[in-house]
Amino acid sequence: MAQSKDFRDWDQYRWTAPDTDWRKASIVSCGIDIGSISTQAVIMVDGQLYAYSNMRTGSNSPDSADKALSWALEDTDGLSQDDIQYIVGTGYGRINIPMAQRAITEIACHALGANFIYGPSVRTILDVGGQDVKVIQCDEKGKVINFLMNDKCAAGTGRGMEVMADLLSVPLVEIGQKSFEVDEEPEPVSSTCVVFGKSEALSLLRKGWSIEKVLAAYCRAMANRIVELIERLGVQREFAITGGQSKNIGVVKRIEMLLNIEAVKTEKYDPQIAGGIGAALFARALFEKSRKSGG
Amino acid sequence: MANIGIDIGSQNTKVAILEDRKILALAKVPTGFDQQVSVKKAIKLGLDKAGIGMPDSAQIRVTGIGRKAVPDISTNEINETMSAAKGAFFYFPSARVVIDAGAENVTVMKVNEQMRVLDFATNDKCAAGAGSFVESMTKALGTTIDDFAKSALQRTEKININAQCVIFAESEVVSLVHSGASRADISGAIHEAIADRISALVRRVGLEKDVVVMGGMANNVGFIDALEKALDVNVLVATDPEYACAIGAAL
Amino acid sequence: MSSFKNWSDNRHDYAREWKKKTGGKVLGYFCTYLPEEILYAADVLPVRIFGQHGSDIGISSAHIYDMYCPFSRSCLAEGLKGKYDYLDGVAIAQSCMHIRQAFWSWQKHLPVEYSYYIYMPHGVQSKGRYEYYRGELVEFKESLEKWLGRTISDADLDKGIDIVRKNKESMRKIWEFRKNDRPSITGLEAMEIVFSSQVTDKREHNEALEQLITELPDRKVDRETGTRLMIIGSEDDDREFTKMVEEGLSLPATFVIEDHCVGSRYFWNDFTPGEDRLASIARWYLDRPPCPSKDWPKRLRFSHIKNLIQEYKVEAAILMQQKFCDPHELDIPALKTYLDELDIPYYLIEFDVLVPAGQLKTRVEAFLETRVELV
Amino acid sequence: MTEVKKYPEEPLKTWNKAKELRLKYFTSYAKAHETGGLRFCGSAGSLNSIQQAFGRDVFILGSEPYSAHAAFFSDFARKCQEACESRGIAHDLCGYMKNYWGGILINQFILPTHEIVPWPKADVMWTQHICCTHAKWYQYAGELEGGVPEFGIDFNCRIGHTMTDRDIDYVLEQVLEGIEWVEKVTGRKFDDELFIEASLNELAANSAWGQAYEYNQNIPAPIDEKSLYSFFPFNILCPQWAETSALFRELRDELKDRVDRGIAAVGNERFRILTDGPPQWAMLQVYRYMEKVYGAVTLGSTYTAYWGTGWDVAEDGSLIAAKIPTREEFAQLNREARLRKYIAWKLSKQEAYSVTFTGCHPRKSALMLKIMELWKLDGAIIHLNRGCEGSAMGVLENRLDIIKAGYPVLTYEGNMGDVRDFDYAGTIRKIENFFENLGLEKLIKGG
Repeated sequence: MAQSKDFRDWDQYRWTAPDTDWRKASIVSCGIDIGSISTQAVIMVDGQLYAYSNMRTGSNSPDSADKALSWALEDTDGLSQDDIQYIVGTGYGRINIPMAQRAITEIACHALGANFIYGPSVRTILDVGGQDVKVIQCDEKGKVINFLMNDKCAAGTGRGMEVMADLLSVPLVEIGQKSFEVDEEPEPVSSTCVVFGKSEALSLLRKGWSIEKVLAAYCRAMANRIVELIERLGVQREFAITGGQSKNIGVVKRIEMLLNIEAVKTEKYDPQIAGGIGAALFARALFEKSRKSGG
Repeated sequence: MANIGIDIGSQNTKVAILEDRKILALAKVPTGFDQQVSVKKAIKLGLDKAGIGMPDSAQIRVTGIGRKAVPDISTNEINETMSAAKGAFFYFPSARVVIDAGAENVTVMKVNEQMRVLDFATNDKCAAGAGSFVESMTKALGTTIDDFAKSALQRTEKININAQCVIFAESEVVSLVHSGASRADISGAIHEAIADRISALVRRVGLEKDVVVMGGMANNVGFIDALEKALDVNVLVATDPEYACAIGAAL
Repeated sequence: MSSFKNWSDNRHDYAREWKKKTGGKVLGYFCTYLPEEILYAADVLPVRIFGQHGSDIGISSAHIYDMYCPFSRSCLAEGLKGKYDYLDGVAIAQSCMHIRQAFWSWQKHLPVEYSYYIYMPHGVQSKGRYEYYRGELVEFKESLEKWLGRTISDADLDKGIDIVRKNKESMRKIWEFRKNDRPSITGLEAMEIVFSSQVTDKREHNEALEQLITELPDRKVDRETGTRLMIIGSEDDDREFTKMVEEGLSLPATFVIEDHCVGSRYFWNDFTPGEDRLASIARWYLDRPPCPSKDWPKRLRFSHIKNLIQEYKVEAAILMQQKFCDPHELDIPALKTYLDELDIPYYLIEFDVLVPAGQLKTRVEAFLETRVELV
Repeated sequence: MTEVKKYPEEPLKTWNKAKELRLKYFTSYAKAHETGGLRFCGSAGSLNSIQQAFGRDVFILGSEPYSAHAAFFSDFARKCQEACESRGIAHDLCGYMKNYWGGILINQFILPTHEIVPWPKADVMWTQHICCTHAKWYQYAGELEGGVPEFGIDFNCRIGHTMTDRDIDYVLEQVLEGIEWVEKVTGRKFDDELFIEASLNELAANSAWGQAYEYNQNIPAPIDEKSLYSFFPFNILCPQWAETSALFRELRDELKDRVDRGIAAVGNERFRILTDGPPQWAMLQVYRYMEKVYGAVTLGSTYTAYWGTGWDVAEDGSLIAAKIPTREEFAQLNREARLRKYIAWKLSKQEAYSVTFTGCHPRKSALMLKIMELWKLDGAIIHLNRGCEGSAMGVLENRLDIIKAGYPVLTYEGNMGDVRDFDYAGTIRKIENFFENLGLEKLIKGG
């Protein structure tokens, strides 16, 4: 895959489990999560993670789904789309994935995915996506009990962070680290509006603020916004963060500080594919059910 | 004796060099981090274009949201609404409503025949009615602003864009593409949404003839068409609408 | 059934036709606390002023500040666009401030022959309320008499009461069919019934209701009921949303009841006749299930909601709150606690014509997913 | 730079007394229980003297003035607002009540000294209901405080100059019901003597305020907006206290003396402005900026001139601080008649209060234009107040009417209680554009 040089880009990548032979599996299931910024295709064999891809969403869902799935299949020892028994689509593009047999909302999928990634003790999930912030409460099975979503205004979402990355010429992946390279935490920027936030950042730079300080102020504002939403629903342990922003420690650490609670971490799985994992797990269960009912 | 007018906007810094109400040169540079530098660059560019050197005791008047940032360069400052009114009158002395629509900020003014600004309204807190809205949509659709704007005129079916926020509108546009809506119809809907927001500001100050549009958005034919429909009047567009405020400052 | 939809779709044409046919006067009213009986008694057609979904409200922005609810702004916008040019009069029985402002701006910019403001009490639990509202109705009647140049007799009032009473009674009968395991009418149909009742001649509407009552016992509904939903809300005539939930989601759902003024709240309580007609009318309005703006110091509305939940076997509720609707916003935290105690799951939607439908779709769908086994 | 006539300035002497009274007011409410007293809480202007008649040790808190005072301490206010929002209380609800409910939620009450004490729980909620949510504020507050009994009086009838006997009867009926209710809830008796004393104090205070206010019709004006904002709340905090009428009389006399000697509140005065509802309390420096940089003084307002006070309309249409009944007039009446007279005075003379909340634009515009004429004002600044539906009601129509009458009008957006809705830099930019377009150059370079 060609890598673009834009600062706003997340890394695009794919992965296949070493030492797994999909031919021995009884069920190969797949989840495709089409978000506003990125698309993930996740393939699981008998409920274990087998392969996935993570790439930028194109301007059309069927295409994005197709590309993400093909890429996920690229290095899988001959596994093809025909070998996948069930596909569930999720994310805002879910209704437009031709190869998916069923669409389930990203809220349900993220909860189930987080349950898989972080274990059954997760009760509160924060998912910061490109344009949505979701707070989800779930039970020990990863079933959603309650949730909240931001509305109408995309302040505090991943997209805002992208704009900032472009503006300041700091690669997204470095923003978190850089935002802590300040002597003292500055006041948060007053506008998290994606457009006005940008001009506010500019005027701070013109005032002589360092890039790091501006980033700190922006990350703090974003964290404030998100924490307001979380507190409306209430936090229950354990607390997990999924989605692209889970990798932005500039925001994550500030959220943890404001809430005075640490989010569970894992090295084992990529939290950005939680939605896709959830969808693939649903796909597996749905296939089993259809097999039982002979359908 | 040449007069220099500078308009420091959120995206571009524009300069106009005039002599006896005659335009010698217009130029723009991106407004970078350091406004001092951009203003100096813009002036140099303008003087080069005009083919003159820096006049000895030049009047340098600055306007725009960055006008306070360059006290060392400016000999005088003039507020945004006044420079806009002067710029509008330069082209159209019949102007009674002036719309200055830039990348992020929109100001609508009501002026009288003496060029006095009687009332004005601005877009507070949300940039949904401004140029950067179109820019984002253009990016989302992978096209150019010019083509996108023109395509609005080919609109055949009416669709509504509900989202006010640039970001949400982007995804609404993407889902419209998926549902098979034509680019012309989407473009029409977006320009209509912007025109609705701006015409609401016009209604606040009161609609009167003639309406003059300036600022970067005035170059957008899709927007002008939608605005005319929303206000039900013919609007007048300055020849170099992006520079109208800088010209106003120079005058 | 289709007449309700047609009336709802073509309300302005209907009112114009009605005028042409009868030569009568049409009065537009804001808020359902207005005593329609007195207007029917005076042979004036009352039509409720609504906004228009998906229609730009920018034209109202010079008059109503945008922290007021989109409904009130949309009502005024439609007026300013000339959609209600057939009105001979306007009137309001006051409830919330937002709609009051729409009324005052209307009066200022869209002059009509007759305009009237009724000081409908907010203290509907206070001792002096009946006497005070009766007094307001006496003055309202007198002012109508002056406008129309005729007297309104007790016999006229009886006629007016009869028309409105029958209308509300019939709707209550129809609502019974929503209690069925497979409700005989959908939430969308129910909304169209009430909406059209507020914009048509109730005599004609009554005939259609009667016809429907005879048909309902045998009506086959070819759809899965799914989750039995209730709408608890501010003013809500959003048919598009109702349709999206009932027809456009991957999980089935049906609205079986609602508590708002384009629904059961409009017709819920019965009329108690008395010698003093206006006193009886006053009582009718004061005693109806309250709008939150009038529901204090006791919360009478919540127990009413509880009864509806039980009678209609509601499984989940959608709290539809017009953006910026303060009276509802003041009920919501307490209402949530109340619903928690009843073990009724709910989802709050801050409703604004400007929120993209796609976003609402994901939310409602995710909410329904919490209620069912997905696998 | 333009030359401006400079008037002599002097600090206001009465100011220190006002500060003391304010401290006493908030502290006595917070400490009411220490001496066995009772706390009554409700909206400002809920007919204080009636409440006071249940005992000298009854202390009355108006949640709006308390919350306006809390809004000054913007960090504290912010904590309150955030506590509300995490509790599911909508951001756009009353900017004041978020500071009040928030105080309950975080169990903190702030005194004028910046000292924070535990939240003083109310014993009784007694309130008027003038917009469509006032009584509902306390319904919820009472629930948050663990079940405080509430009584609400509906003012949504005709009040102000169009008030009729039927409307007065409606309020009286509710008041009588309320007195019975308080007697039942508190076990205390309504004391007629105490009522006479309190109500005469209250009306005297309200009237003296009006007399003081009239002195601002002079050029130069003797008192500035910021001071008006500090004094006028006593009309609704504790007007029934003898100290309040004494304070206002003293202020009135001081203003008279200043006028006689030509002392100005703002020496640079050259442009006189009308304001409307409550300001952005945490950002009063905006007024200072206008005074300093443009010599623009805000002097007359439907808010500070009117809320909680009463005016009579003279034959020539001018406004005169309302006459008050004498002790004899009050004493000879029976309880009902006396209450009736008090209610009529308090409500029928409050034209601005009435037209603000019922939203009758034509009457409100007429009143604003009258104030502009009498107070010799040159323009108007209207706060589009996201924190108060009532004071935002009809303001855009008022704006159009004032413009039509030939005055310039500036609007700015804010929230009286919640500073997050206010853009300081943007507002200053607007102010500069506004004054410069009127041909007023800056008195100070840069600004």
